[in-house]
Amino acid sequence: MGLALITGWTAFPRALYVRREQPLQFQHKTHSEKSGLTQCDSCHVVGSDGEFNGIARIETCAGCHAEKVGTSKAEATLVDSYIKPSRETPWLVYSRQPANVWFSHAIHTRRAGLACTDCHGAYGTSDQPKVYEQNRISGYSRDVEGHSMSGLGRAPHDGMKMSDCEDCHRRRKVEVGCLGCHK
Amino acid sequence: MSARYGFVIDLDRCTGCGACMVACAAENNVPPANPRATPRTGLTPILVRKVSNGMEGAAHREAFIPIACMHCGNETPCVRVCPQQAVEVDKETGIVVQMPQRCLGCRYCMTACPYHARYFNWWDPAWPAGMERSLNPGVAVRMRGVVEKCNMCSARLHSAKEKAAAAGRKEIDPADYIPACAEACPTGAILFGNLADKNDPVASASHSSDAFRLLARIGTEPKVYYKSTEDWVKALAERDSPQPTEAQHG
Amino acid sequence: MGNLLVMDRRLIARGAERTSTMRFVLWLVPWVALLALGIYAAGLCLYYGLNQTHMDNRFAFGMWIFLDLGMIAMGAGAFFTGFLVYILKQEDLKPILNSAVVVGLICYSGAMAVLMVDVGQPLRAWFTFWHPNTHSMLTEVTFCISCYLLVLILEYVPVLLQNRQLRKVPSFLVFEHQLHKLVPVLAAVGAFLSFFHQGSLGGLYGVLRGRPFAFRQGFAIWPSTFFLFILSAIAVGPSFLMLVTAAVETFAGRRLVGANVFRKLGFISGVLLGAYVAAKAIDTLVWLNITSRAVGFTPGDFYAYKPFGSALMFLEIVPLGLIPAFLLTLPVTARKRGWLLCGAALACSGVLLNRFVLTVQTLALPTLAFDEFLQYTPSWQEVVTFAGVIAYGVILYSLSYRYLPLFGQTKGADKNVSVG
Amino acid sequence: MKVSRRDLLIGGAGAIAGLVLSPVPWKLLGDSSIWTQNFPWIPQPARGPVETKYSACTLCEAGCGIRLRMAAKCPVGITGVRSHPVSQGALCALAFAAHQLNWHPRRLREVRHAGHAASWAEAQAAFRKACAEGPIAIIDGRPGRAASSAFEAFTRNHHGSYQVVLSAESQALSPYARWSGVSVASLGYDMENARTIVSFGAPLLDGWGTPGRFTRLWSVRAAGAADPQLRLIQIEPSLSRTAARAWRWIPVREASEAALAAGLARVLLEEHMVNAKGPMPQLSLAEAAAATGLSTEAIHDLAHTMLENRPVVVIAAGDNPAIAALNVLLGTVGAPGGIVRKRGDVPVQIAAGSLPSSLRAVLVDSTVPWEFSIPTDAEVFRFAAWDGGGNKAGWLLPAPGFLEELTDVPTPPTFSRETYAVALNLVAPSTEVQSAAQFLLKINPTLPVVKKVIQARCEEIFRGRKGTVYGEHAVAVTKIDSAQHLEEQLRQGAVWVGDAPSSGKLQCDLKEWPAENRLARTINWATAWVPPVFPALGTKLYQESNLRELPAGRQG
Repeated sequence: MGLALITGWTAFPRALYVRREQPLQFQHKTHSEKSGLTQCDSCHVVGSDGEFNGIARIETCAGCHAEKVGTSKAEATLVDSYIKPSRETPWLVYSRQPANVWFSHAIHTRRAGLACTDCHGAYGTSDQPKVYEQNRISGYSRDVEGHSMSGLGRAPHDGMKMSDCEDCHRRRKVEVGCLGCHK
Repeated sequence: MSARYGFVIDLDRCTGCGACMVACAAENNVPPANPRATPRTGLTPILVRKVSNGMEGAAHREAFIPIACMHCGNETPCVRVCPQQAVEVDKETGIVVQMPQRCLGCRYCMTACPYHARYFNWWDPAWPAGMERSLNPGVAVRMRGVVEKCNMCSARLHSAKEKAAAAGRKEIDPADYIPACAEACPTGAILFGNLADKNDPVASASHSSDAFRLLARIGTEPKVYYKSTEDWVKALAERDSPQPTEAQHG
Repeated sequence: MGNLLVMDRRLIARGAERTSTMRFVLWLVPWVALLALGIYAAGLCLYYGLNQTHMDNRFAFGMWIFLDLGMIAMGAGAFFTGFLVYILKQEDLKPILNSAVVVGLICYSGAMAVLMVDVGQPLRAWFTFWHPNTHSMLTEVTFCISCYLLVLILEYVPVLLQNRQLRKVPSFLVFEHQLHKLVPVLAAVGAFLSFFHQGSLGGLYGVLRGRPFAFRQGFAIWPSTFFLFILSAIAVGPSFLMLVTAAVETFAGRRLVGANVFRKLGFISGVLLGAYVAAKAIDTLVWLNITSRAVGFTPGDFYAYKPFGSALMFLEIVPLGLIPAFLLTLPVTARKRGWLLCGAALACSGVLLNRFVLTVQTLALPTLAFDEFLQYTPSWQEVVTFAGVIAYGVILYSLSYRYLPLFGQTKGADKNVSVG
Repeated sequence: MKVSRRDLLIGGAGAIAGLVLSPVPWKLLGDSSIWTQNFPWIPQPARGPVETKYSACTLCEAGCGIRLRMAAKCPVGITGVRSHPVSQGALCALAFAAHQLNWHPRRLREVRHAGHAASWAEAQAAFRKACAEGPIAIIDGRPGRAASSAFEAFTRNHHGSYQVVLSAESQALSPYARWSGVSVASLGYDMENARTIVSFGAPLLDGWGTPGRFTRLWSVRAAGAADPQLRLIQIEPSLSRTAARAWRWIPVREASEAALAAGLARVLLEEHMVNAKGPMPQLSLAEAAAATGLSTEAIHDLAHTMLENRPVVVIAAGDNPAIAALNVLLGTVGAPGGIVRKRGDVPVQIAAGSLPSSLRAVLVDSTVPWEFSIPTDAEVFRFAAWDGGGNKAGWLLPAPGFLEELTDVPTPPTFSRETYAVALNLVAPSTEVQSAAQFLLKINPTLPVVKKVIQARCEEIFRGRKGTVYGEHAVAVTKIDSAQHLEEQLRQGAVWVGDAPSSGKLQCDLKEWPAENRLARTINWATAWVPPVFPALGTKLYQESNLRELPAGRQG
């Protein structure tokens, strides 16, 4: 029994998630501190009709990185393999929701006045991308599923599953039906 | 304020062209038919049915009746029977929402629906190579083994909401939300609007003397109204009125 | 081969007469083949999806649901006998109790298995427990049936533990002893659950206000079919037990239970059947003249389409309802085993017909004024899948009968064990 | 140490208990169900910026205005444009899925010669050789486009002949063209001013002309009214969609329309119901009645009903002079609410019915309907975006698909005013394609280039200072400051519409009642549509429902 418990709690989680590296060692820190892109929406823009562009497309990067800035290896990869051929960077999106989820950044930031960090944590100040852990079966990012296996002792912005959305909505007494978040 | 969206469909104006069916399918990422699909195993969230008065010769008349989910407002049959809340009546809009990702495909809701407005995905959805690029990003593709139906083009409601939020408005602009079928109808036979709003043309149309609903006596309060000036067409509303027969092939 | 023989012999209770291993194996072979075929067909439906069946958007339920309902009605004998024996203290029915449990287990587990193939997304079926819709009859059914299936398994375990080999494990003996104490409780729980889901199965169709052919008025949240199903189920449960027992007796070539047991079962069955038929008649009148007329549906809308004429309704109520009721209760016929079994058979087919009409005819009939009457014939995958379940039933029962004291006739064997 | 049966059993029980207390079973249960919600083999929409573009549908000559919703630079939705003066927001059923056509399984992806794969270079060489060896013909399915002028120029330079295939709508107008000497392309119906329309089998409510124009008109003025402002009388053997919704449906025998026309003419003339004195048809009223299966009274009544509400115009389904002659009697040719002349002279086109013999090669443009079989034994170079099947002879050349080429959209034949629109190449071709014009340009670089011709046409319109440009707003040409600006607007999906026709200047004199009756080619939703294939979603109409049938010779 003990054996089963130990495997179940330790080995299993390791086996369940595949750990993947981002295509580029992107540094939020440098961009916010050195390049003066202090606001999240300097790159992650909500458009006029409320549509959210998510991670900046390659044109945006090219705005500054048309030529190599600095000598880092990541910089070289960025310019040579993405900007020059104007290929989109295949980012692994930590908070990517499944296809049937409709989430409007406009509604949550403009109307509800949430801060980016409320859901995404302080990731904007990280100096290198964390490892992307993907569930082998469901294909979800572990940041969506939440890191704690037992679901206990979670950080406030750990996990972006339906239950997490529901908790927040309950706390803020905002009632929505299925249509509110699903398409 | 909460809305009660609904349709008033003028059968005098329906020429049975089928634009609503195609527009609906394109908007909602409904896949083209599997080679083995038939009218009884297909996916047509809105289906235009051809009816005739059963007469011969010059007295023979035909009409077309577009049938989609009636978004029943009372004792909604499908909502009542779904074992795991994959269907619900949206409080805010009155839309009867089907959530295929929650559905386990027991099809109890299909037996419950008197309008046959619910469809089962008998096959995995498939498009010819490359055609998946033409899919509408606002709508999730369903998978095999689940039930789907008209959700009143909720994707369009979503973008309307988002637009409103971006503009700092709380209510959506009615002009931003019109389902694909109503928008597509070349003769303007399909009228869409908020039945709860007295000033909405749909509300008034639904009260016209020519307006009727299908099987209204069952008491499910459908939010889809029909209109016709022809008596034999009006007679199609209820079962115990003289019955025309379903005509084959258009 | 040799040690198979030995094993077989060692598993059979001492003193119990069983046919030779050879004949037993030969008997099993065709059934095992059928079961394999059934599993293959079910596999097709699970792998390629339900397009393998002939169900469609209008015939969303098919042969499977009809037979599930039928099977579960037949399985009612299990809980009802338990109820009679442990709650109503009808000790003389005890001999068939084990057999009843096995029959019940087979019917319920079989139905469950078919349902798992019938739904489009079996891997999501557990959502019903996670996000239950308390208004849905199907939720009620799912909960009760799965719980009752557990109960049946728990009831089956002590029977299983009476096997000669398993009795050798002391801890099992203790376990069985404890379980035996528990059995009356289980029977009570089982009875409660079963009454409920038998009813909900009826409710399943009775609540369909969109299907005036099935829709019924009711009491509180339950349509009349809820109660009719309970009544019909407990009425035919015993009858079905009689048929099964009789069948086994024919194969075993000797009487397994006293004639008194048969007569009692028959009597109970008959009385309840009579009550059911009476209730059904009243319900039919109310429904035809009030319920369905109120929504603009006339009997013509229901019985104008062949083969679903009013003859079917008559057949269900008189030849397959009233007549068996008399056959089972009247002393004249009840004394004769032949008549008794005949009555039982009629009763069972009557209830099967009822389930058929409610599931299939409901969907075949038009609802909208411009609907057409629909036909549906099951695909071979549907038929074979179900045949597989029957095979599974036969196999499980045969094994149980061979190695377990189904009819409490292994008393002698017990003695031997305690001696040697 | 010996493991007893008991130890095993206990151990097993323990392991099970342990697993149940660990996340394993629960996580697996959850993840497997999530997996079923996102099966990896279910296609997902592409992510990318969403934008809106306006253009004109190029799938038939109607040129309806379309609004495209683009995601990741690919159209994901099509809707009509309410402000479009011709289509008025309406589209045919198929147009709503037209953006899927470019991936149709029958998309022509390679050059084919005699059924085998070939290269563009080979095709070029073969056509160049043919031009050098003898006379060639070019067949155009949609005259009046920029490409058409390239075709004409090429045939002029290479002593070839330029011929056109007319749509059924244009064919219905050709009798008037023959009698008046005015080109078909200059004629149209002034339906907006008509109060009675007598249709001899023309599917007016089923994709005829431009889907929007008449359906909207009918919907506003006729639908559902017992005594409508606009009376639609449908004469047709079977209860078509139009007949089903018409004010009156007159069932007649197959192909007896001309006889009925003659019968009506007799009543009109004998009872002096019209000013015209003749010509009188040879057919007697009784004979007409016999032919049509109607009673003489019925024909008589019909004649009277026709005139109750004037102006009345008669519309045929195809080239049927007897029916056209009715309009002449009724005096509706050149009159408001009748047949009108929408513009000055444009060159009269030769219909490709009979090609000159001894041709070396025939080039067929992709606008020619697949059904049109080329009456020649010369080498055929057929351009097509989709393979309609059955074409094993000659060259099959992959043309640009839906919105894959820059083209202009001239006025639709039935419309009463001149129009001009431009359709941009909004979609990058998914395969190596060439339009016929591009192909010819490679052979003769002096040919007019489509882009240039469009520019010239815009300047012409600008200098003409007539009409209005309907884009986001309606702007009179006089208010536009430059030809470039006008062109820019058209390139963004606006449409130019000329001023109301100056009626008159259209004279048809009939010496005798037209005897010959060419069998009218009836058209409907499917044949008005040029590609030989339907969008995949067409199955909703003809496979997943009984609403329509897939017409013979069409590919799903």
